Amino acid sequence: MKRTAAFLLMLAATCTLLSGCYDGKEIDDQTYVIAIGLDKGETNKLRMTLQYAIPLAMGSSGVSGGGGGGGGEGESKSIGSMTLECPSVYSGLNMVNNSVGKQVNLSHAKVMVFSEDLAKDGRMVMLTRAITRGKEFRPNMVVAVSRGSAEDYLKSIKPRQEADPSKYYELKFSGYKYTGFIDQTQLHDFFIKEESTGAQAVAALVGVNTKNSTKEFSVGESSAPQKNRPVPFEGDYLAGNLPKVGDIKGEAMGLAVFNGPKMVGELDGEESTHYLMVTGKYGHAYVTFPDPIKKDFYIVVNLKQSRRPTYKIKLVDGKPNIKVEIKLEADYMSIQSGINYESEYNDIFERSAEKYLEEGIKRLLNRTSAEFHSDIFGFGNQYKSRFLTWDQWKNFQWLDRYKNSTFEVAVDVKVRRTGLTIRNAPIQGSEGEVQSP
Amino acid sequence: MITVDMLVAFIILVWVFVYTVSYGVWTWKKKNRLGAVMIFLLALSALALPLYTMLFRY
Amino acid sequence: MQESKIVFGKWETAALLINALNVQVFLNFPRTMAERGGTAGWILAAYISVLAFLLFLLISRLYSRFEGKDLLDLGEYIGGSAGRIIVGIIILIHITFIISIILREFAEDMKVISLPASPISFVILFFLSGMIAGAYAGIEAIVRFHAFIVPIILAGYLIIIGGVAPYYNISNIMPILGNGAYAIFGSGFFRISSFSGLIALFLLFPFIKTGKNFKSAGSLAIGISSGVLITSALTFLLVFPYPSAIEGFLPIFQLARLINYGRFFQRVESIFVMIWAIAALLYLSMGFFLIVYVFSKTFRLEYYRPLIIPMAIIVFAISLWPKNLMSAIAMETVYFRSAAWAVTFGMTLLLLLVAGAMKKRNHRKEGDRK
Amino acid sequence: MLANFRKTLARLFTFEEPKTKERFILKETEEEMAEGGQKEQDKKVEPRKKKNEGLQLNKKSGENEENKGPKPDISKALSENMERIKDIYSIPTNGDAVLREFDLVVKNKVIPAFMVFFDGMTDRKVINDDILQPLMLLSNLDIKSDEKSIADYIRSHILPHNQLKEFKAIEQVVQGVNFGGCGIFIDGVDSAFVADVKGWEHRAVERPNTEQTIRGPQEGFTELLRANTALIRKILNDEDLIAESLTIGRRSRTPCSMMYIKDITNDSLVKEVRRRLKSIKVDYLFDSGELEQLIEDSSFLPVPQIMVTERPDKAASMLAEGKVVVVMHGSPFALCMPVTNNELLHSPEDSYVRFPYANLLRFVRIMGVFLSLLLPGLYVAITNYHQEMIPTSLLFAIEASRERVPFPSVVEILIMEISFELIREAGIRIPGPIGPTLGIIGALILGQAAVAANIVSPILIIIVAVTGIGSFAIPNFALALGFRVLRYAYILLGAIAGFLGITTGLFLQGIWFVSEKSFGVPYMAPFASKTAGGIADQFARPPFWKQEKRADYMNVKDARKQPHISRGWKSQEGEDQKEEDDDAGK
Repeated sequence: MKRTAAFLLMLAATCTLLSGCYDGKEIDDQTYVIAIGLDKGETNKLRMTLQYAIPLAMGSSGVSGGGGGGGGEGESKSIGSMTLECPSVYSGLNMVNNSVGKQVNLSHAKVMVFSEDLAKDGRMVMLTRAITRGKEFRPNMVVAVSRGSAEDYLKSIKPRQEADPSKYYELKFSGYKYTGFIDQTQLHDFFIKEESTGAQAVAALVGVNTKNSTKEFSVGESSAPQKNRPVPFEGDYLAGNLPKVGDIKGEAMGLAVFNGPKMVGELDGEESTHYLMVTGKYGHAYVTFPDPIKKDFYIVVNLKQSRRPTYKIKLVDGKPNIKVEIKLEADYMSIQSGINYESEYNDIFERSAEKYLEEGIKRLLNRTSAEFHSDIFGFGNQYKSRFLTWDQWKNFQWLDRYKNSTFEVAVDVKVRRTGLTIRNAPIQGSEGEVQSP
Repeated sequence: MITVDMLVAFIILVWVFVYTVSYGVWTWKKKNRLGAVMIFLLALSALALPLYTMLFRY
Repeated sequence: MQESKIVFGKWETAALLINALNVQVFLNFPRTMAERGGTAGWILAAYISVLAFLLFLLISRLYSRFEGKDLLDLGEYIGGSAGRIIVGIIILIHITFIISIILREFAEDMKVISLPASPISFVILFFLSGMIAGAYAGIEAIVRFHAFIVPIILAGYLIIIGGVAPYYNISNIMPILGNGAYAIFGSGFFRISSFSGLIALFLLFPFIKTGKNFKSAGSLAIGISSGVLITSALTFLLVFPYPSAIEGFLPIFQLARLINYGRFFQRVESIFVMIWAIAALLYLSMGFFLIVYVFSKTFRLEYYRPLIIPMAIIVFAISLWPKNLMSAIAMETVYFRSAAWAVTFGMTLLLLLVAGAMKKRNHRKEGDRK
Repeated sequence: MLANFRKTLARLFTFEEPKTKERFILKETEEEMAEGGQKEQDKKVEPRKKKNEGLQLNKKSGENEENKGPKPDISKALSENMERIKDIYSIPTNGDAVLREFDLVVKNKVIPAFMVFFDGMTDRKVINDDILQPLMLLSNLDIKSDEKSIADYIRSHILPHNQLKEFKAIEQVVQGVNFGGCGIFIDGVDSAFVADVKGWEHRAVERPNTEQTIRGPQEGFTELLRANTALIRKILNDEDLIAESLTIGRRSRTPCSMMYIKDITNDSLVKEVRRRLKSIKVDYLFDSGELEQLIEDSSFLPVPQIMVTERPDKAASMLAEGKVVVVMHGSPFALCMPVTNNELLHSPEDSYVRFPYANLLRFVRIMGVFLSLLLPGLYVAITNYHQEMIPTSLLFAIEASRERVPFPSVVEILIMEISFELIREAGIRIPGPIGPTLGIIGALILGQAAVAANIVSPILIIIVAVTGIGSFAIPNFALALGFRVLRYAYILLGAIAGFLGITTGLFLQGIWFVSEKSFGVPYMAPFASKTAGGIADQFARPPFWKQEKRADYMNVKDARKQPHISRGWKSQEGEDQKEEDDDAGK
C-alpha cells in the first residue's frame, strides 16, 4: 500500500512537471473570425480581410455596458474587421495576432470569400487545398467567389437584424433552399469536386451592390437582353447587379463555374436555379413564367422539386449524350392576367412552363459543355458505374469528352395547389365586366 | 542538459529498476532461474531503453 | 497463476475481441482499404472478413482437441519448455511492438485532434496510466469493462456513420471493382492481418474454458467486427470519393467533422474523441495485460503485477522510437498490418497442426502398447 | 529508529510477496449449478438446511450465548452479590443506577432480595406493578404447589412479567440491566432474574426524513431495534424471514439484527455477513454508519457498497430480492447488502408508480448522475479545449459574459463549486428558524452579487446550479456524496487535457468500479459482467407483472418472484393452472 501510494505520488509529481495545460485556452482569450476574405495583394501575394465578432457589443446576457443595439447609422458594432497583406493565410494570422489582443481562432469561421481574380488564375483552388490541412477550418464552411474585391464585400456586410453576425452568414448561405439563386458550396464539396474525375466545382457568387439611388438602375446590367426578354426576371441578375438600394449592400446570387483549378464563368440566378434542379438540390422558390395566353403578363408559382432527377447517359460516336428528366411541382402564387388557369387552362400553363424550363435548362447545359467545358453537374459520376475498374474509368477521360456532349431535357411540371384562390372572378366596373387590359 | 523532470524521471527509473531486480532475486530464491534471468533482463531494458530515448533521441 | 479460476462468458469475450478488431477503424483502416482497393475498398474489407471467418472456423475445428489450452500450452505440448519459451517470445515481441506503435499512433492522433501544443509524451502518459491501471486490475476487470463499454462505442460509431448520411453519394463507390480484381482478391489477401487481434482469443482460451464458448464468441466477434469494418470502409468511400479519400488522415474523424444538422448540431467531432479515446484505452490495456501475462506465463513467474511498471516503461520507450507520425503509420501499416497474419494465423495453424499430428501419433502409440 | 527507517526504505523499494487473500465470491446455489432453473416447490422441500435458532422475533441477545456463556458466578449470598453490583455500578456515585432492597415471602419464609435498574431507562410503572408488587405482596398468597427451588417458584408463580430471564453469570445480568432491564437478586439463589422493563424515551414512528416519496408507505425506521424489525416483519409477514440477533461492540454491546429470508437468500451470503459482523471488535457503536464502514468491502471506493435506507418498505423489498438487512439498535438506518451501483439509483417509488413513468424517472436519474459527475468537468474541457463544439451564438454569449471575469474558468468553477458546498453544508448545520435565510443569502449573494461583481460569469451559475440539482436527483444520499467527491477530479482532468483527460478519468473510474465487489457481487453487476435480464429488469423497469425474476447476480435460491402468468384474470383459469404446473415441473 505504502509503495503504491509513493509511486502514485511520484507519478503525480512528473505529471505536474509535465503538465501546464498546454492547450487550454479560455474562450475570452480568443477572438473568433466569422468570415475570411482573400484578394490579390498589391505588395504581397495575398490581401486578407478578417471579420471577427465582438461579443461584448452584442448586448447579450446580463452584462451591462458595451451598449450594443444603439450603434451609428449603418454601423454594426458587433463585428470588427482587419485587412492586411501577407504571403499566406497562416502567416497572415500570425501578423493579425500582433495587433489583435486576443488570439485569432478560425474554428467558427462561416464563410471564406475569394476575389474573382484569385479564382480566375487558379490560386483560389491552391489556397483551399492548402487550408484543408488545418484543423481549424471547418469542412462545412462556405466557399464563395466575390465579383470585385472580397474586402469590399466583407466590409459591406453590416448585419443589423442579427445580434450575432455569424448567424447572418449561416442563414444567408442556407437561403438557397427557398431562393434557388445560389448553392451552399461547402469547403468539403468544393475540395472533393476539385479532385474528382467525374465532376467539376462551383462556388457561390457574391458581390457588392454599389447603387445609392434608384436612378442608377438599368436593364443593361441584367442578363435579360441575352435571353431576349423585354423585362428582366428575378433570376436574371448576378450578385451586385440587383436593382436594389438599402442598408445591406452585400448580395449573394449566382454561381462561379470552375474548370479544373480556374474559374471559367458565371451563372446568373436563373441558371443557378436550373443547376440546382439538374443536380436535385433544388428546394422551393417563387419562379416567374410568361403567361402563355396573354403576352406581357406573368404567372408566379412556387416551384418545388418532387423527385430526384434521373439521368440517362450513353455514348454516341464517342460523344456523351445525356438525357435529364426533372419532375417539379408548382403552386400558383399569382396570376396577373386573371385567366382561370386554375380550372380551365391548367394544361396550357403546365405545357408552356415545361417548355420554358426545358429551354432554359438546355441553354445552361449547352453553355457548360460548349462554353465552360466543365461538368459541374457530375454527370461523369453517374456514368462511372459503367466501368469495372478505376483504371478503365480514368483512361476514359470523361472531363475531356464532356465538351462534346449533347443534351436532352424533359421537364415535368404538375400544378398541385392554387393558393387561397380557386378561380378568378372578373372585375366589375361601370362598363360591366372589365377584361384585363 | 539535465532538467528537473529528467531528474525525477531518472529517480523513477532507478526505483523501478531496483524494485524489479528485487522481484528477480525473489524469483531466483524460488528456484526459477530462467524466470529470474528474464526479469533481470527486463529490469535492465526498462532502465536502458528510456535512458537511451531520453538522452540520445530527444 | 491464480487468475485461471476466472471464467468469463460469451458476450464478455466477444466484446473484448470486437474492440480488439475494431480499434483500427479509428486509426486508418478505411484509408488503407481505399488505398488498396480504390473505390472497391469495402469489397476488400468484406473479402478479408470472409477469409478471416473461414480461417477461424478451421482453427476452432483444430482447436477442439485442445480445449482450454492457449498457444503457450500448445508450444509446451510440442516442444516442452523450449517450445513454450519460443512461442512466448514470438508472441511477446509481436504484441509489444503492436501495442507500442498503436499507443504512439493514438497519442499522435489525439494530439492532432485536440491537443496540438502538448508534448507527445504528455499525451502518451494519459494512455499509459490507463494501461497500467487496467493491467493492475487484471483481466477480469478489463473484460467486464469491455462488456459495459463496447455497446456504447458501437452506438457512437453508428451515430457517426448515420450522421454523415446526407453526404452519401452512391456514385463514389463506382467503378465497382476499383483497383481491379487482383488488387482485391490477390494481393489483398495479406490484409487479413487486420484480424490479427484474434490472437487475444487464442491466448485467453484458458479463461474461456469451453470450446463451445470459444467458437461462438469468436464467430460473434468476427461477425460484428466485419460488419463494422465493412461499413467503415463503405461509409468512408461513400462520402469521400476515391482520390480524395486516400489523402485524408484519420478517416472516421474526417467523417465526424462533417456531421451537421442545422445550426445547432454541428462540430461535434470532439464528442467522438471520447469514444475513440476510450476504445483505445480498452484496447491498449487489454494488449498490455497480455504482454505481462504472456511474459509471466512463459517464464513461469508467480506474480505478474511487479512486471507492470517496468513493462510499461519499455512500451513507453518503444512508442517514442518512430521519429514522426508518418513513420509510425508506416510501421503499423507496412510491418504489422501486412505481416501480423503470420503470427496470428500462420503460427497458430502451424502449432495446431503439429500438435494435432503428435497427439494422433501418441494416441496410436498408446494403442499399440495396449 | 534507523533500523526502522531502513525497513521502510526496503519495503518501499523491494518486492514482497503479496499476502494472498481469498476474496469472497458469491457462489451460485447448488440448484443453480446443477441446473439453471429454479423449482417452485423448493419451499415445501425446504428443511434440508441446518436449523435456525433465530425464529422468534422476541429473543434477547443473551439467550444465544446462554449455554456457552461464562461460568455461573452469582453467589448464593445476597450480600456478596450486592457488593459486586455496587462495585460494578459504583452505586453511590452513579446517580441513575437504582438499587432497591426488599424482602419477599416465599412459603412463609422471609427472603431478602434486591433489584437493580437504571432510572430513566426503565418503565417505572411496570417495575412497580409487575415486579415489586407481586414480589412484595403476592408472595404472601398461599400457592398450592411444591416447587423444588425458590427460583423456579418465583418464576412460575410470583412474577407475572412476560419477559423474564434467568442468568447464572453476573456479566449477563449486567448486560441486561445496561439495556434497560431490571435485575433481581434473591438471597439463597445462585442465579438472577432479568426482567425486560425497557421504558426509555424514544421517537415514535415518523415519516422518513431523508427518503421521501409521493406514493408508497410513509413510515420510517426509528431508533428502536425491535420497532424496526417489527416494521419490516409487518410488511413481509413471512415465517421464513429470519432476524438473527447479534451484539456488536465490546463495551456497548449494541444489539443488532441480521435479517434475511431463509429460502431466498444465498446461504454463503448470509454466512459471509455473519462472519463479518461477528469479527468486529470495537468498543462502542453509535450509528449504523459506523457499522457500514466496518463491514464494507473497500473503504477507498468513493461510492457506498451497502445501501442505507430509512424506509421499512425499501428494506423489505431488498429482503425479498434476496439481500441481507442489518438493523442496529439506536440507528434509524438499516443496512442492506450487497448492493450494485445500479440499484443505488433505484428509488422505492419506481415500483409504486406505473411503469412508463417509472422509466422516465429512471432516465432522469441517470441524467442526474451524469450531470452531477461530469458537467463541470465537461464545461471546463469544452471551454478550454473544444471551443468549436459550442454553437456559435452560445460561444459569443459565453465570451461576452466571461469577458470581465478575472479568473480562468477552472478557478471560477472551483470557487462556485466550493461555495455551493459551503451553502449546502451550512444549510444542514444551521439552526432551524434561520434556515430559510441561508437560501436567500446563497441565492442573492452568490447568484446576483457575484455576477454583478464580475467574479463569476452568469453561465457558470447555471452550470453549478444544474450540477447541484443533478446531484439531488440521485436517490441515494451516500452515492451523491461519492459523485460530489469525484466531480473535482473531473474538473482537474478536464482542465489538464480536455476530453482526453475526462475520458482517461472515466476509464480509470470504470476499471476501478468494475473490479470492486460488494459482498461478492460485482459492483457494476447487470452491465459489467453481464447477467441475464440486466437491461430489461435492472436498468429499465418492465411493468410490474413482468418482473418475474430476481436479479441473476444475487444467486438466490428461488429465482422466480412470480409465475409467468401473475395476473390470473388475463388468462383462462385452466391455462393459468397449466402454466403453474409447467413452472413447477421445470
